[in-house]
Parts: sequence; C-alpha cells; structure tokens
Amino acid sequence: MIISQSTMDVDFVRKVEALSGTSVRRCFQCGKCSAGCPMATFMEHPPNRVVRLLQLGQWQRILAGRSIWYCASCETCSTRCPNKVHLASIMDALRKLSWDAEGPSKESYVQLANKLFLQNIRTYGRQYEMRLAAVFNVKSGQFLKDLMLGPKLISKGKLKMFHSKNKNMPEIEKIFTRIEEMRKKGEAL
Amino acid sequence: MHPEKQKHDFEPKIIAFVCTWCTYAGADLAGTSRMQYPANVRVLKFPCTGRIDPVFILKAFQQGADGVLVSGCHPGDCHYIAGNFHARRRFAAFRKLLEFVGVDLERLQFSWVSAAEGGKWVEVVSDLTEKVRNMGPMTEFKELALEEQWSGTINTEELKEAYKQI
Amino acid sequence: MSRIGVFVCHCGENISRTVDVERVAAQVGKMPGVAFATDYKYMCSDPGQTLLKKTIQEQKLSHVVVAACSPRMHEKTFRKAVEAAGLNPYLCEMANIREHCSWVHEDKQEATAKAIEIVGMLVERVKKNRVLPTITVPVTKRSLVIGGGIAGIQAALDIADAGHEVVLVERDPSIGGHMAQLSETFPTLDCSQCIMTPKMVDVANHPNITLYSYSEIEQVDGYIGNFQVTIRRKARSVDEDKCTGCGVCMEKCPVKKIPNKFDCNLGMRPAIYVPFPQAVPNTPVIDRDNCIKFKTGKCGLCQKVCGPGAVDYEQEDTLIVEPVGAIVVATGFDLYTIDEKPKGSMIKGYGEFGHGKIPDVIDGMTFERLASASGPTGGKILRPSDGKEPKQIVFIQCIGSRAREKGISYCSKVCCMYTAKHTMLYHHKVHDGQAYVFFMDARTPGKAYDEFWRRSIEEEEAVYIRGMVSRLYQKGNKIVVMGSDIAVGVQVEIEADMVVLATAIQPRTGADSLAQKLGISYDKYNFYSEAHAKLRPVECATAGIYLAGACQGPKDIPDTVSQASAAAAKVMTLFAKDKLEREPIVARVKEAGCVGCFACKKVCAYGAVEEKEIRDRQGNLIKVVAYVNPGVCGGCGTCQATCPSKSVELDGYTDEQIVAMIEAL
Amino acid sequence: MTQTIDTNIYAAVTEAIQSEAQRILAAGEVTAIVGYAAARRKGSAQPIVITSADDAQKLIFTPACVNNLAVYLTKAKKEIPKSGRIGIVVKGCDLKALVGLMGESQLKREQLYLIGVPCAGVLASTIQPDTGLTSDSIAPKCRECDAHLPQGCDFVPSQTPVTPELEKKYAAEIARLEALTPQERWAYWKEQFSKCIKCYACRQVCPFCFCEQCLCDRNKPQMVDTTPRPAGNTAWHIVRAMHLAGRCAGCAECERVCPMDIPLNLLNRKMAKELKELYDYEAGFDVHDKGPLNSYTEKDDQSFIK
Amino acid sequence: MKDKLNYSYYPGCSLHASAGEYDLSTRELFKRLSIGLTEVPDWFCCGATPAHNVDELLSLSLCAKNLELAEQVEGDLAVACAACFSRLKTTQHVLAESDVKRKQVEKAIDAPLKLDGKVKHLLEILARDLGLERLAASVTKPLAGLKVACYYGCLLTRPNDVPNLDCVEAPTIMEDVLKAVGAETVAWSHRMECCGANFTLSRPGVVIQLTNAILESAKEAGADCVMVACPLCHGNLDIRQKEIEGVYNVNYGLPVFYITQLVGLACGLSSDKLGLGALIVNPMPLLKEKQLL
Repeated sequence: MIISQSTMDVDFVRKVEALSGTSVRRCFQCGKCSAGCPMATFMEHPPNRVVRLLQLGQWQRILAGRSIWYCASCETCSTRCPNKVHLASIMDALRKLSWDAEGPSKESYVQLANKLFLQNIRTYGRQYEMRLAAVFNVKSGQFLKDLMLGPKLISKGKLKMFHSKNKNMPEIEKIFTRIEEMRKKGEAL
Repeated sequence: MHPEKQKHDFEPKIIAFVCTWCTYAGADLAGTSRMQYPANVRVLKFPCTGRIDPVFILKAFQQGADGVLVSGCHPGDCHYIAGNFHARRRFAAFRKLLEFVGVDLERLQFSWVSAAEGGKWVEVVSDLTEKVRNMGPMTEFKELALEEQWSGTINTEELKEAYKQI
Repeated sequence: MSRIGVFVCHCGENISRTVDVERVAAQVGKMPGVAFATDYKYMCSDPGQTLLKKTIQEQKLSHVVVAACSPRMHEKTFRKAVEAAGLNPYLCEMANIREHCSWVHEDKQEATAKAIEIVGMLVERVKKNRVLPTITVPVTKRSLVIGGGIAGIQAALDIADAGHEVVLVERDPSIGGHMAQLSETFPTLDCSQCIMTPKMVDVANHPNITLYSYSEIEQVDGYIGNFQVTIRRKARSVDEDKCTGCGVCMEKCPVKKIPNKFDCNLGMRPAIYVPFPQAVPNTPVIDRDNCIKFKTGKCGLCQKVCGPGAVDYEQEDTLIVEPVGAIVVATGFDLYTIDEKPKGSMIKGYGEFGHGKIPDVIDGMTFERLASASGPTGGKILRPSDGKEPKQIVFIQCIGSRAREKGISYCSKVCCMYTAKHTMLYHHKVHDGQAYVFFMDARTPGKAYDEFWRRSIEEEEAVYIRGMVSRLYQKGNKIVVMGSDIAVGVQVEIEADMVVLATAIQPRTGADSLAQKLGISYDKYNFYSEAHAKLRPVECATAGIYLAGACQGPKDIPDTVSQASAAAAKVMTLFAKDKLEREPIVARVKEAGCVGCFACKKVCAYGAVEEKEIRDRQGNLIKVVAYVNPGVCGGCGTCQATCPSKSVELDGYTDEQIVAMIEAL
Repeated sequence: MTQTIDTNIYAAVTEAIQSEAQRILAAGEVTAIVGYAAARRKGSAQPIVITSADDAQKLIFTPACVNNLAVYLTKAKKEIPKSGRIGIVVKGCDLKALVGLMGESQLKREQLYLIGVPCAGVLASTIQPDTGLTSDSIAPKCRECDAHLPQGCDFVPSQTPVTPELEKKYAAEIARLEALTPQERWAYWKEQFSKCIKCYACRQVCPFCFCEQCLCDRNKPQMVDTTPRPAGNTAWHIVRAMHLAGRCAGCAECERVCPMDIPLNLLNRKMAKELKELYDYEAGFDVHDKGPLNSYTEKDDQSFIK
Repeated sequence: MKDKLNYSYYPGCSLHASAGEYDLSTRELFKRLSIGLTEVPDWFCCGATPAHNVDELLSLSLCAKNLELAEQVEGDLAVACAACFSRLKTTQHVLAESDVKRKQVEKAIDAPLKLDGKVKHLLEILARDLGLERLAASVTKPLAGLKVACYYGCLLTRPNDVPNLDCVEAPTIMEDVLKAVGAETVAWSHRMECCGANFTLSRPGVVIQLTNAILESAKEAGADCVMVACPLCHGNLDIRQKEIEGVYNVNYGLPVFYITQLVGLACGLSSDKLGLGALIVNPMPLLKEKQLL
C-alpha cells in the first residue's frame, strides 16, 4: 500500500466525521471494538481495521468490502470504546457515503433490504413486513427463502395482508423531498 | 547588500504591553537572533498579562498610539499559574466594548508569544505595523483631545487646516 | 526633584553600530529630572560598574537608568552595583536598546530615535520608582511530611539526616504504604519488603523524626517558613508509649475473621491488629467498628491480657499543632476499581467485566499479595473462589487508564512493567501454567525496562496479544475472555482460570480536600499540580510546599524516590538560611480605599489575599478589607488589574510607573 | 398600537406589603424597612425608610415606584451590622442588584428581609407619574424584564402580574448599532458622550459603584481626565462600562437619572450580552462565588488571540 | 399517591404487524394497571435500523416528526419497541448535541424542534413511574417458580448516555420488574449479546448463528423461558427457534414472552388478552406445568 498525501483522502474522512459527529483520529487501535463485535467474524475488515483504513484515508478499500454492510448496529463498539469513538455512527456514515456513491459492494442483499424498507416508508408510512419480505424475496431471487415461515405467521396473525391509509402521507413525502432538495443545494450531506 | 528600505508617508506608533516571562523574552530572542522588524513598536514590560489593566490600552490610544499589542504566555504556560487566563477573559470583554463604541479592532492585537517564539514576535509586530500603517493614523481619540483644547468641533476651514498641520 | 543618572552602553559595537549612543546620551541629558547622562563602552564591565557607582556618589544621583541590553540579562548586575553605591536597588531601571533596538533595526537614524524614546520612557518610569525594602521572612527549620509510603519515608529520612526535625504524618496505623504490599519489584525482582522494612525501621529510630501514625491533617495555616499545622491523632485505643508490641492481645481477640485490607481482603485479621507483622510502629490499633467491646460493651479481653496495661478503651482523638517551615506532600495513590460508580461520577466502572463481581477477576495489587511470601497464601498463586491453582491466567492492561470513556485518559505508567513482572512471578510459581497478556501498547522506557519486558516474552513464555478485551463472563468455573488480536485481525476467546486487571493509578480519595487545606492546586483527576511541568516539577505553586511521589502523577519506585530526595533537597535549600529573602515585587492593599469586594481574592492564584477586619478603638467592626500576605504573594499583579478602585497595588509595577511610561510616548 | 398593561394587582400588592411590614416590624424581625411611599406630586412615589410598625401603611407599590432601593443598602452597608436586620421592598430587577452585592461581599443575605413585589412594570422616567401603564409609557428596561416575579425572597405577595410580550428596545438598539461601521458607531457615541457634564449622577445612583474612592477621582496617576470634555467623558464611560461588565443586571437607574439623556444602559446591556455569549453568564440570578471576569476556564474562547 | 398516570403511545410498525401480541398485551396490561394510554394519531415509521444505516438525516427527521405528532397527546411518550425507543432517544440526543443537524432537521420537517418531551420505554413506566411496589400490589397470581432469562438485546440500554434506561453494561431493570411480580430470574451471560436483528431478512444465516448462542446460554443457565422487550429480538428468538434447533440439532423449547405478557399474566389477565396463542414456541405446556394458567 502506497501512502502519500494524495492517497490520504482527508475530505472523505472529514465528511465521515461530520456525518457521524465523532472523531476518527481519536482511535488508538486498542481493538476492543473488534473484540466485542458480534459480526466481526463475518467481516473481512474487523471494525478496528475499518477505522484504521479511514485514518489512512483508504476509504475505497472499505467501501469495496462487505464489512460495513455486516454491521448490525448493536452499538457494542460505541458503548465500550475507551476513546468515545462512536464507531456505530461511523458505520452509518460510511454506509451513507457508499449508498450515495452507489459504490461497489459485496453486500447487495442488505442494501436491497434497506432500500425496500425506505421505499415502504415513503409509500405507506409504515412497515408491512409481509410485503417487505415478499418483495425482498422476489427481488433477491430467493423465492423459496423462509417459505416455511410464511403460512405459520399468517395463521398466527403476524403478517398482515392489508393495511390502512396513513393521514400523514403527504407530510412524509414532503420530508423526503425537502431532504432531497437540501442535498441538491448542498445544504446537507 | 540590504534591499533599499522603503520610505512611508505615515509611520504608526505601536505600543506593546507584554509579560516579562514569555513575550518580552521572545522579543529578546528575536534580538539575539538578529531578526529585523519595523522600529515602530515600543515595549512596556509587565510581570504578567494579568497585570495589564484595560485602562492602559485606553490610555495608550489617548496618548496617540495608532495600534496596541497585548501579548503574553500561551495558555497553561503562565509563570504565575493563571494570570493569562484572567487576562484572556478581561480582554475578550474589553475589545467587545471598544468595538461597540466604534474603535476599529484591527488596531488592537492580542497574541501569545512564548520565550522561544522570536520569529512569531517579529511576525506579530510586523503584521500589526503594516496593517495599521495602511489604515492610517488613529484619529478618533486625537480629535477628542483636540476638542478638549479648543472646546468645539473642527468645523471651519481654518480649523481643519490647523488640525492637519498637527 | 529627582536627580537621574542615565548611562548609555555601547556594548562594544553591538549597540553603537546602529544607535548613535552619544546622541542618545545628549538628548536624554536634556530631559527634565536628568542630572547626568553619559555613554560608555561596556557598562557591565568592572570599570563600567565602577563608573556607575562613582557617579552616583559624586553626582548625588537619586535614580539610575542604564540603557544597555535586556534587563533579563543584567538587571541584577546593575541593581547590585547601585545598592553598593548606597541607593535602593529598585531605584535602578534598565532600558533595553540592544535586543529590542540595535539588534533588530538597521537604519541608524531610526534606531537612534527609537533608543531615545525607549530611554525617555524609562526615565519617566524611574521617577515614580519607590524605595522597596527587601522582604524577609523568618524560617522555622522543621518540616512536615504528609504520607508514610516510600516517598514520604525517603523525604523524611533525607531531611532528618541533614539535621532538621521532621514530623511524619501517616493516615494508616503503619507506615510503608503500597510498597510494603508488593511482592517483588521490577526490573530486578528484589523482594519489596527486604528493601522497604529497613527504611521503615530507620524512620522509627531516627532521633529527628516524630512519627504520627493513624493521624490526619486537620488544618494548615500560615505560609512558607511559618506554617502552623493541626494534626488529628485518631484514637488508637492502645497507648503507644506503654505497648511493647508483644502481640498477645491479637492472639486472644475473639473476633478473628475480619478481611485484612493490607492483604486486599484475602487474609483475615482480629479486631485489635497491626496490618502486617513488620508494621512501624508495631503498636496495634482497635478497629472499633468490629470490636465486641465497642459494639456491645462486653468482652474487654485484650485489656485483661495486656501486661503493660496499654489498651485504653476511653482514648479519644487528640489535636496537636506543629509549627513547621516547609511541607512535603507524599500522599501516594489509590488503585482504580472496576465496580459500579455512583451516578454522575466522572469516573465509570467496567460493567462489561461484571463490575468486579466475578470472584477470580482480581487486580494487580491482589496478585502481588498472592505472590508475596508473607501474603495470605504464603506466596502460592491460588484462586480466591476455590483456592485452586490457575493454569490459564489472563492479564489485561490499561484498565481504567487511557480510557476517556471511563473518565481517565492518562497512562498509569507502571502497569506495563508490573504486568511483565507478574507473568514472570506466575511462571516461576506455576510451571505448567500459561500467561496471556492483552495489551494496547507496551510502554517500557527506563533503565533495563524494555529488556525486562522482552524477557517475560522470550524467556518466561508469556503470550502477549495486542488487542483489548471487550467482555468477561463467568462460564462454569471458567472466565470467558472475549478479546481480539488486531495484528491477525481475529477475535480471540480464552477460557481463563483467573484474570488479573492492571487497574489505573488514581490519587488518594480525599486528595482534593487535603489540597484545599494546604492551598495547593490539583488537576481534574485530583493529582497535585507542580509549579512548572519542566523546570519546577517538585515545587507547588504555593511557596514552601513540595511534592513527592504518585500524588503528583503516576510514578514507579525509582522515580518516586528520586522526587522525594529532590523535595528533601528543596526543603534543605530553604532551611539553609535563617531568614527568607524575596524580591519585594508584591501587592499591597491601600486599606483606606478598599471596600472589601474581594475581587482580588477571587483572582489570586496563590491564595495570598486574606480578609482583614478593621476595628475602631472600642473594638467595633468598621470594615473588612483585603490583606496581601507578602510571604505568599507571587507578584503577578492580576489583583491590581481586577480591583475596581485600584486599592491594591503591585510594588515595582504601580499604575503611576506604567502611566508615566505611556504618557512619555 | 398602544397596549394597556394591567396594574390592577398593585393595590393588592401594596396591601400585602403593608401587612407584612407591619408584622415584621411589630415582631422585631427587622429594625427598619426601605420601601416606597407616596410623594407630593399626584401619583408619584419616593423611597422611604420606616422604623415603626405604625408607619407600615405608608408603604405603597405603584407604577411610579421606579427607584432601585438596593443603592440605599450599599451606601449604608457599614451601618447594617449595627442596626440589625433590615427589610427592603424589591422588584425583580432590584433583587438582581442585591444578589450581585451579596456575591461581592457587600451584603449578607441573613442581614436582609426581602419583600419581593410581583411587578408588571414601572413607568419610564420621561412620563408623568400619574399616567397609566401602557406599552408606550412603560420603562424600557421593563420591556425586556425576565424577573417579573422575584425569586428567593422572604415574602412575596401571591399576585401574579400579567406581562404582555413587548418589543425589546435595548436589544433592537444594540443590533442597530452593531450593524453600523466602526466610524458610524464612534460618531454616535462621540455625540452622546459629548453631552456628558460629569455630574456623576450615574455613579451616585448605581448600586455597584460602591467604591469609597473611585478610580476616576484618583490623580496619582490620573487614569481618567476629570474635565467634562469629550476625551475625559469618553474614557469615563468606557471605564465605567468595563467595571460594571459581568456585574450590572440592568436596573437602568444610571440611564434614568442622567440629566443629559445619555443611553448608558445600552453599554451595560451590550456587555451583559457579550458575557452571556462568551461565558454563558447572567448576572443577578444566583449569588455567584466569582463573576465572569474574575474566573476562567482553560477552554475559554481565544479566537481573537493570535 | 400520584394521580393517574397518562401516556401517549407509539406502538411502532411491528406491533401493528408481526408483534400484534405485544401491542395487545401492552394495552390490556395498562388497562389493568389503570394507566392511560392514548395512541399517537397517524404516527408513522421511525425508520428503524435501515434508515439510520444509510441516511441519518432521514432517520432523524422521521423521528423528529413523530415526536412532534406525539406532542399533540398529553403525557410522556410510551414506547414498547426497543428499536423505536432507541431511535427516538437517539434523535433527541443527537439533535441536542449538534446545532448543524438540528437546523437541517428543522428544515426537513419544516417546524421548530421541541426536544424536551420525555420518551419512556414500558419498562421505565412499570419500574419507575408506577413503581415496583405498586406493581407488586397489582399482582394476583405471582409467577412463582418460573425461571426467566431476561434478554435485553442491544438497543434498550446502549450506547452510553443515550437511552439512559439503566446501567449500559449491567442493567437490572427487567429483573427488578420480574421479581416484583414473583418470578425467578436467572443469571446468564448472553443477555446483552446481539441477535442479529434486522439481518433476519437479508442474512438469516447470521441470525441463526447468533441467536443460537443466546438460546444456548439461556438454556444452560436453567431458564424455563426467555423474556424480551423488542419485537425484532422476539422474531429471532421465537419465530426462528425451530429452525435453529434443526440446524444445530438441539432442543431448546424455550417460550419467548414479551415483558407485558409475563407481567400481565401475574396481574391475572387471560391468555387471550395477552395474545399467548400468537407465540410460535407454544408456552402453554410450561405455563400449565407451573400452574400459571
């Protein structure tokens, strides 16, 4: 890995810091985040290394991998970090920036689930798990995933087939559009 | 050898209030290192920036200073534990007051210059001198002093002419 | 009318090259009040000083201005010369026309004009200078040392050996402090008690040392050279003079099962006890909370068996006042604990390690007691829960230290080394065991320190894992350690038999209240602040008070001993003179104008401002005004700038002197 | 549009003050009470000191009770310990001055019996005393009052004043001046200060000007010229504003008594605003151990320092 | 005694769908305890994990709008779902700390922010507002002999200084509540380990692995059942339990209750009113064995 001023993308790091509201430089690589991370075994870069790569400005390596998409947002790292580095927020920021960049990711399933979830909010105001699951399976091509669970859940009343209209729908739509406008004008990241 | 020294129409008077342990020593270091800077500054030595009364700044302007510099030890380095911390608050408030009554704060500079920062002393003094030189004389207080003598405003051509002569 | 003499120095050519010194002397000579002005090649040379002295006498000069180099260079020289000529030294000022003029300007005309103005300002200033008598303060040549750990012991012995009386005050029943608890010490692995106890005995036997154990500082009045210290001697319930230290009382005491704090609560002691066999003084103390006699009024066995009749249930706390001239503070440290802290406390505990409720998770000091030959297990490493020998032992460094989240961001400095020592002790005692160390960085600067650490890895086979531990939990009779190895980038899980935490060093609880009694400053953790981090690391900003050991910041034994000897040297320097002289640049209150708002007191960093009552002849209170103790005043003048009515004035930097300079412009 | 301000409670407040004063004087809890009494001109009021329970009915509270009575205690502070506990009628604004004085060791809480008055506002100094209280006639300081109900008094009548939201004139004027160039501001203040006749009424009426010898009266050295001329006037008002910074809580008495109508409180409000922004400090609510200019934190703003 | 307690209520999406029994039991329990509960009219999704995962501003804005809606109803805001609770509390925390984000959100929802409204989890209401004593007094059928493993999961207490529900690492609030209603609680190691949460949709394999460790630990500690306060945790522990047993070839058979179900049971509510029939792992045999039905 060649490191120079030109490979150290400080702007990107600043963006991460602005979005996450936490310092990246503060981390001194004690590894406590990785020690307690429930998902670390599924990541190619354990959490401490994600921060290390950020400190070196090597964000492409992070975004190219699946680590950030395997974070479960359990906040264990943030809670136990001796340095008050809010790593869970850094993960949020990285996912946001990856999402914006429509960057390469090895974790399209998680992205797809997130995308559908947000679409659901914009369209219906609330989550309807039945629809979410069904659409996810269709879009991810896993038609038979959790096939056995479905009927059982419906019989237990756990997956509602129908849903009521939310009166605040126009307001929700406005929130989405206002945020889009702010971003267009560069007023928000 | 030396570049031709530039002559200026106006040479401002700069008064520097400095603490003896850091900035005065820093200015000494500039001297021992033979650094060059404009000769406009007059240094008044205090034990500590904590000793510097805002009235002195006022008095300096009244006495014809065109610029005032207040300089002491960096926070945490005070020889007297906390004098510069008290000074910092005092001057933060005082400059706001001066600004409100219409003193251009460009003429009033505060700095931390340590005993090791001879170069910074030169930079601070040169910058302030240059800035004030471009701003021209500090007329506000001088006018007040003149009115004191003439007990009236300078409103006739003759008076204006006489004022310019001074 | 003043008769001022002005002496303009050429400084060889250093000044005269760019400043026309003759012209300066001629111009200044015309100023009102100047009786004499001349220039001279080298004012600081012998002939120059002779010229100065001769002229003062011949010309009957009242004030002197020497225009030469920086006053930081030669002010003392010329003031001494002036004093030799019979003038008060503070009637001499220096005008800096070298560093601030000739060396920084090239244009001779400009530099000369500036030099004239500089000297003019100083002429106006010196006119307002007043005679300032040197301030002298008597010195009581006795010293107080607070704390009987290795720092206090070393300081007390050094001062006492120099022939001065020392009062040594220790809070616990015995001196010895933490060092007496240690098993062996790095980097030489010599037995702590073997090197410590002889020093403790020296203290007990030293004719110049008065030891008050089981005592605390109640109140401190006065200032450098003249402190009055009130000491509370807590009721020991045993007469120190009568007790022979035979120990029968301890044998007979029916209450036997009280956890002994000295053994980190692993061993047991009776209600009347000495904390450890080599205690100094070897006089027991009754723990009144646990004594049957004090709880129920019955028993009284110890009194019955005591031959010399030393046991005294009626004893009460007594207060003694000791006059001393200097104070060495050596109160040492407490170890951080991982238990849950009260809500709102700056320091937090480790919930992820079970808040200290897993019995076989111990701290380093507890391990020291286990490893100590005189400890509760006789030097065997055994688990507190079931007394079995741990075969897999995990050490975790930086517990509390370097953890902002827990409220402490500093490095405790000694843990890397003592953990390395622990792995060695463990390996020596449990041959078939394996030690693992979780660490973030190994900090081993110090003579033979890094070699020591490497030895623990290379020869004593400790496995060091770079990475922290996220969580500990009990699983059966094992402790699951969830850590990571960041070098490999994997999670590491160890099922340990015992976990030893290298917990942070913190100031003693109550360090802040002692500081308030002493009037010394402390940082946000309550470590005491030195006057200057680099150049005055032993002195407090408050004159006459010195620091030794971990009360100032984490330290190992060699550093502590060095600082203790340094503090002792400072005390001896102070005691080398009968009277203390100090520069008379101090603040003075003009009582007539003072209205007692005490803004000066609020800004004084030295605690030099006191409240003084002014009464009429009938004794009626007229007003309360400020009083500046000249022995304590640091001379910064912040009080004067703060005083609205300018009723406090800093000698040597009065408003008159400064305004005179401003008006000279 | 003129808005009438409800002062109906003042009658009840007056009654409550009178009965409390009667009670504490009769019981010997205090030796004297400083309060307001009716003055000769119709509707006007003046300060009064009563020492007898019989005089309690002289006490009143009306929109004409403008004075800050705290000043009577600072100047008499040496007498208080001799005379015993003293009662004082205080509006919220006056109480702020007392709180400040306690912080500066000039008064002790236990020496005072504080009778707080619920106050909707008092009349501006330019208004005839018998005028009704309206959004036009109200004193400027009352427009931005944040202490209509004094806190922490020994006695406060139970009435609650009705206080409409009014335009803040000081804040507006400060904002206007701040928007000007330094030269324009200088011109403004130069004109204001040139009016000064150095009568020192501002100093006389100020509860915080309790120095026995004012810095400006000292002549060794002459820190501030004493002549009533522009240079000396300017210096005087700057020094005074600096000395009050962090202490003045805005009773505006200086401005009220100024015969030349110099907007003195503007300087003091500006400093209060700055200290609030810099150090989050507001004078007059709690008895502070240290004011903003005799304390510090290591992290204070130093963006103005090179 | 305090006046009647009244709360506004934010059930969250799951409680209107897969966790209907949590909603039902909450309403019934509060009715039984005479605590007023008024649903926030037309509340909408808080964004949950997916929103803050990729778009914090959106997440904050959705929560801020919901908080604004909640202002219309009197009383502190009661939240049942741990994820909604975490999001709403985080929103209050983040916006109080950052002026920049606060201004952005105000612009996004086109309304000034009010952050002083109190957001409370049901646990807080039961343990603190109502109080353990009063809760104990309402018990008609103590859950004697029932050994419960209280599962906190991630979002109820973490991170530091945000939910402020209890100690972040060693909370006791669930145990406190259960002890007050007469149950026994077991000490176990995995009560705060992550279950994998919303990966249940995208990466069920991960969830199965993590959830297995939790169930294993609970079983080892001798628990009869698990109690949760989060629909997502419940989904993973209950709905996927059979699947996990299959994958690992073990037999846990641990019913997974919502807190309101167990407390409701102790307060004498019937199985129907608690929606016990909706649980996938059938709790009836256990409850019959302990004579709690």
